Amino acid sequence: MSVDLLTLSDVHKSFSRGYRNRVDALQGVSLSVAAERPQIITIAGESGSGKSTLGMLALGFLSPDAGELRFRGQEIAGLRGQALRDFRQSVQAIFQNPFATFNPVYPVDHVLRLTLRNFSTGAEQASRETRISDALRAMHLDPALVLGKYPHQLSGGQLQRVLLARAFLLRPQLIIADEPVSMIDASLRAVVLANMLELKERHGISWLYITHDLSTARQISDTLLILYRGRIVEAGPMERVLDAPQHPYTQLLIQAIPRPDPTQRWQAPLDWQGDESAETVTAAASGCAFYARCPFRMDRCLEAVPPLLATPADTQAACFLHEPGAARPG
Amino acid sequence: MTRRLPRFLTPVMTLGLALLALVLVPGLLGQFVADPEQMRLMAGGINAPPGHDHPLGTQNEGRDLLTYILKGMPNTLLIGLVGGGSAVLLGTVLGMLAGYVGGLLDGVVRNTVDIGLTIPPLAILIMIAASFSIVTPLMMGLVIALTSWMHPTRVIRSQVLSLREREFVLLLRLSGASPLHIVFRELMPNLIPFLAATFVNAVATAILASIGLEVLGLGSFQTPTLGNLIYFAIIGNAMWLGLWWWWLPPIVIFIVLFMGLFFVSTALDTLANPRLEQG
Amino acid sequence: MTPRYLGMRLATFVLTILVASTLNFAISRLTPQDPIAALLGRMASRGRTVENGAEILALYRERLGLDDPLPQQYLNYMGNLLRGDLGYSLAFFPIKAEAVILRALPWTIGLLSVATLLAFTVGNLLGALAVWPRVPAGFRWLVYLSMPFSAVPYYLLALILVYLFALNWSVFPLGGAFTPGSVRGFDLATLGDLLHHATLPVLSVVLAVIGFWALSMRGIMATVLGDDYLIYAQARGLRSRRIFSHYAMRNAMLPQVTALAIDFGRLISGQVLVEIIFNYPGVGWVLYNALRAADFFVIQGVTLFMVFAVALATLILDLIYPLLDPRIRY
Amino acid sequence: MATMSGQARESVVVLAVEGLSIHYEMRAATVRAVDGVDFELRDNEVLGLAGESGSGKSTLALGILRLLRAPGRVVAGSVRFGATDLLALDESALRELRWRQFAYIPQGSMSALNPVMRLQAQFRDTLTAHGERMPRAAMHARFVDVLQGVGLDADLLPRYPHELSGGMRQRVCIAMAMLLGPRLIIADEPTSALDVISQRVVLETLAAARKAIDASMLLIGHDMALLAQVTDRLGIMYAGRLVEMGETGTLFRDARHPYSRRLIASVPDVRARREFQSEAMDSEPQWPLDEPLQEVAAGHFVRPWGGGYDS
Repeated sequence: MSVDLLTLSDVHKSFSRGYRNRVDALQGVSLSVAAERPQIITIAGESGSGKSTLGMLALGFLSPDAGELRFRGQEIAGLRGQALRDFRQSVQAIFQNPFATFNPVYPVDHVLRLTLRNFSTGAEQASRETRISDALRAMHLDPALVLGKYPHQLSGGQLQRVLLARAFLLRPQLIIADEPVSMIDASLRAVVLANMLELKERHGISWLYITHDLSTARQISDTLLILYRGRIVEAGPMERVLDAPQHPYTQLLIQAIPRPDPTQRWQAPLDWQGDESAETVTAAASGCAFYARCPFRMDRCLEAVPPLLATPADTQAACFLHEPGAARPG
Repeated sequence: MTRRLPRFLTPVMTLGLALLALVLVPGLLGQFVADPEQMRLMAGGINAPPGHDHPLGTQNEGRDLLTYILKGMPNTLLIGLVGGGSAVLLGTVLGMLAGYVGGLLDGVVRNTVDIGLTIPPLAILIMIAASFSIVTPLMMGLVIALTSWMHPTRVIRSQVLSLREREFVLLLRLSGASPLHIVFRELMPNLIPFLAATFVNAVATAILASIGLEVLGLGSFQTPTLGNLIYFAIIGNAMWLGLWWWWLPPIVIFIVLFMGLFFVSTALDTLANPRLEQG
Repeated sequence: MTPRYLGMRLATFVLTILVASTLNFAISRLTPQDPIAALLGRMASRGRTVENGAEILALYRERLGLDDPLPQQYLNYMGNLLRGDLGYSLAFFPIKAEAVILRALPWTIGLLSVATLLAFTVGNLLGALAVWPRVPAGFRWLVYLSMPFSAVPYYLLALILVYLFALNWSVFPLGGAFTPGSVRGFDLATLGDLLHHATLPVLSVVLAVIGFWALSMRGIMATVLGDDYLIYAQARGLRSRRIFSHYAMRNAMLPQVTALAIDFGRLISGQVLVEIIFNYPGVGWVLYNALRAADFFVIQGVTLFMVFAVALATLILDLIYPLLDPRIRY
Repeated sequence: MATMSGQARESVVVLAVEGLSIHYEMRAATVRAVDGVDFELRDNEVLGLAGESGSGKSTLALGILRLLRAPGRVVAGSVRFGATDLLALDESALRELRWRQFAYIPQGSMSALNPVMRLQAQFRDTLTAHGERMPRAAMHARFVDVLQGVGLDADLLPRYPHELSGGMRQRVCIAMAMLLGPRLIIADEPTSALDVISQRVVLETLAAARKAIDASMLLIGHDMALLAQVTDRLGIMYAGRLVEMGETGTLFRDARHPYSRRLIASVPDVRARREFQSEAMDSEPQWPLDEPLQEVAAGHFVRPWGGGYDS
């Protein structure tokens, strides 16, 4: 049995804010990225779902309160020296705001050179310029238009592709992308997404694509995980999850997404159960986090957190409706 | 292909630099043309008004005031540079490390600074100066730095904290950059206008503190400084005797100096934080 | 406000006083010789003899128990402080140092509170109006003119004011807090006399500090002007005056209140020096005389008073702040 | 939300913008944020203005409302609201018209409400500014009424803005806009900061509230899918200019200008996977923008860009 590239098992993480608040960002999340077959895994959730925390944990920038994060079987928190370098070389990232991802005082290629200097052997150093140009060209960027430019001189889409080129320089096996297109204009978004897809298909790089936007997830992902308040509520192959959502939350989410087609307008207002009264929230504290908004809620949902259960659509959903014998929603 | 930098020589900056030059040029060069003989007791008449021999008159011991000022200005400026410079140096190192490294170090630094900031420096300075005798401008500067490093530390720490959260720092860590590289090669260049403004403010604070001590009679009287000059003028009842040439020139110099520092630091602030430019 | 926050805030207050008084103790013990001997020596070197020098030295040694071990000395010192016993004034023996300071206290507090309130109110108003649209340009220049004053230390300003208004034009008295020999009572004549004497000292603080407040308020206001809630209030057709007072000023004042707490140390230090110049019978004047007479316990007492006053002011402002900003909940 | 175009064609023009240009004049350069924009908004119509960041759409909204901040300035053009020229009004006359005649729904509900004032005080300020004198109880009843109209409870009134969620705050802003029953609502990206579910709820609330008072609406946004859901007509902005304008259905079916086509083609659909190009677009194309808009079909205007209309 081969060792997975990256595994998260039952990861918990919470943050304390101020004197009283404790925010549970992640409450028992497990997932794994296989080493052999490249794929794009999308983690989708609204703000506050814990998706960004998941990305920071996977990069080793945060450590979990409980649970384990492993890179090729080794715990990430314990990586030192060469093992840490291997991890950094194999697992890279791009971020949400390309304008804030460059140091404004240096030209954009500064960080590309720095990456090469820190990761390559002496013999490889000589070909540094060629490798940078090649990486930029692989992202369909003209090196002459990019090298020596300062961040403010390029568009968000161009900057994001320079960052893709930087990650690509290391030939990583996995790139973690936290909302990589949400700050890029729609007309340029497609180019970045296409680049991501191309890196998977031509160069065998896997992606952890973290986003709030299921429409872009549709375009590139293989596997889809839906995160709600720190827990995975639905998981499965992307098309099945989007076309036949099994968790009431996923269903609501997909209904709420507008389609870019005036002939496909919303017919009736969203079936929305906004029962967020204090009593309901307190009652649901030990049960399903979606209880307050759920159209199918049962008393059972207050008692325990539903585990991920197999669904007829061959996906998994954390909902008691999928317990054997339960009445399923139409 | 240039960096987007706001223009350095704004009108405010020019005004500030011009005012500073007005003080610094005679302040630094004047000591070489001044005749030490004129500082002696009874070099001229007692309390002589400005005239041909003594352009700024003499004081109650017949010492020439222009010479005293020319000899005193470098000392006052030295106190400011040493005091402000060491405070900012200490603040930069502590603030950057506390801000970037975080953890226990940050906790200790932050709490020390918070408590230190609520203790008025003059109170501590008075105790120090009353217990030890401060004899040289260098010592004066260092003692002042001891009581004024907290503010630079605090502001630099908070700048580093806000920079540290920026995504580019995460990217640098992914690129294998060491913490030292990140702090000094990447964050530092972003902070240069800010550090410059902090330094200018710290120099003003140090000079201000030294005048405070000197006016209280806690200065080092072996060395001439402008603050001492004011103290002697107060002691010598210059005000009530109408000897304006004794106390007015140092005050005018201070006003020009402080305004110069003020305008330069305002201009540097604008440079560090371009949002202030409007309005 | 939670009891926990209140407790922590009070603990900080006590800790500040503790640190400052310990510093005070430590500094006076670090000297190679007695601080008193050093002071006396310095006085002598400047050609001033202090009467009863030997007697003072003996008293000092006895009072501090200089022959006790250091921890014992420290405990004695802190114990005395706790009882409010600062020791004897060496210049006004056998009057206690705290009595000397207490007598001067009302003058300082009166002067300081009037000057601070006046400068804070007028300065913030000026600074805010300086960037408020539709304020005459002439007014704006008035504000710009007040700003350079903020760069000048008050006591230097005080010297110039004395020269101009007291010596040259004799509009105001040269110094003191009241006309010597006048009968003081609760009547208008007394009040007038007090105000007449207080005008120049207050003015020298106010003139300098107004510029400081005006300048920082102008900066805050410039950003507030572009804030969404201001644009939204204007869009709703609210009257300009209402927007200025309840939307712009109300919000822009919040950082200024915090700044007041931080700036209080500077205010009180400047005040001490201003009193010297005006022979105003407050603690600054007491300190000046104590320094000239090597009155060690009074010097120590005044510095402790400065620390206490600033710590108390900070504490009060910190406790008031949550009432001003509903977003702060401790 | 049926298309109103049939009746709208004949009906009254509520807002007419002609040749509006807004520049930001800064020391270093002048930015021509809005450059000669013309359009009309008819009675009871929802007109969308779409554009990406930097297209000048938000500046346009603030310019129409006369809420521009320095260094932004209207340098040319006119904005007529009914028979009134908004740009020529003096401050007090303008203040009278505001909110009573045209309301504004801002982008950042987070920061649009005064953070240190209770909601009821901010509602009250809006009423009293327009001389609405009534007993406290009547005033309260009015607030409860508008809040219920957007599906919110009256117990929000004594709260501060930070105690509400983003979606609730944005609905408070819609309720605020309903307070005086305006003829025109200008909404600038009213849902851009919200989660998908709140986004739909807020947009549906806004559409229903508008319909209830028969107001016209100018809806500004960057999300083509959202605009497709609720607008009757749509204008596409690029670099401070309108490059195309027409009925929403027509535009999505038959956009002519290459920029509009690209904008529409690039919107991902949650129901369908699209093929997209990863090549090219290194240097962004520049289209000529100086020729006037041409009517290529009834009510469908396109700015000539030098290519054929049937590409």
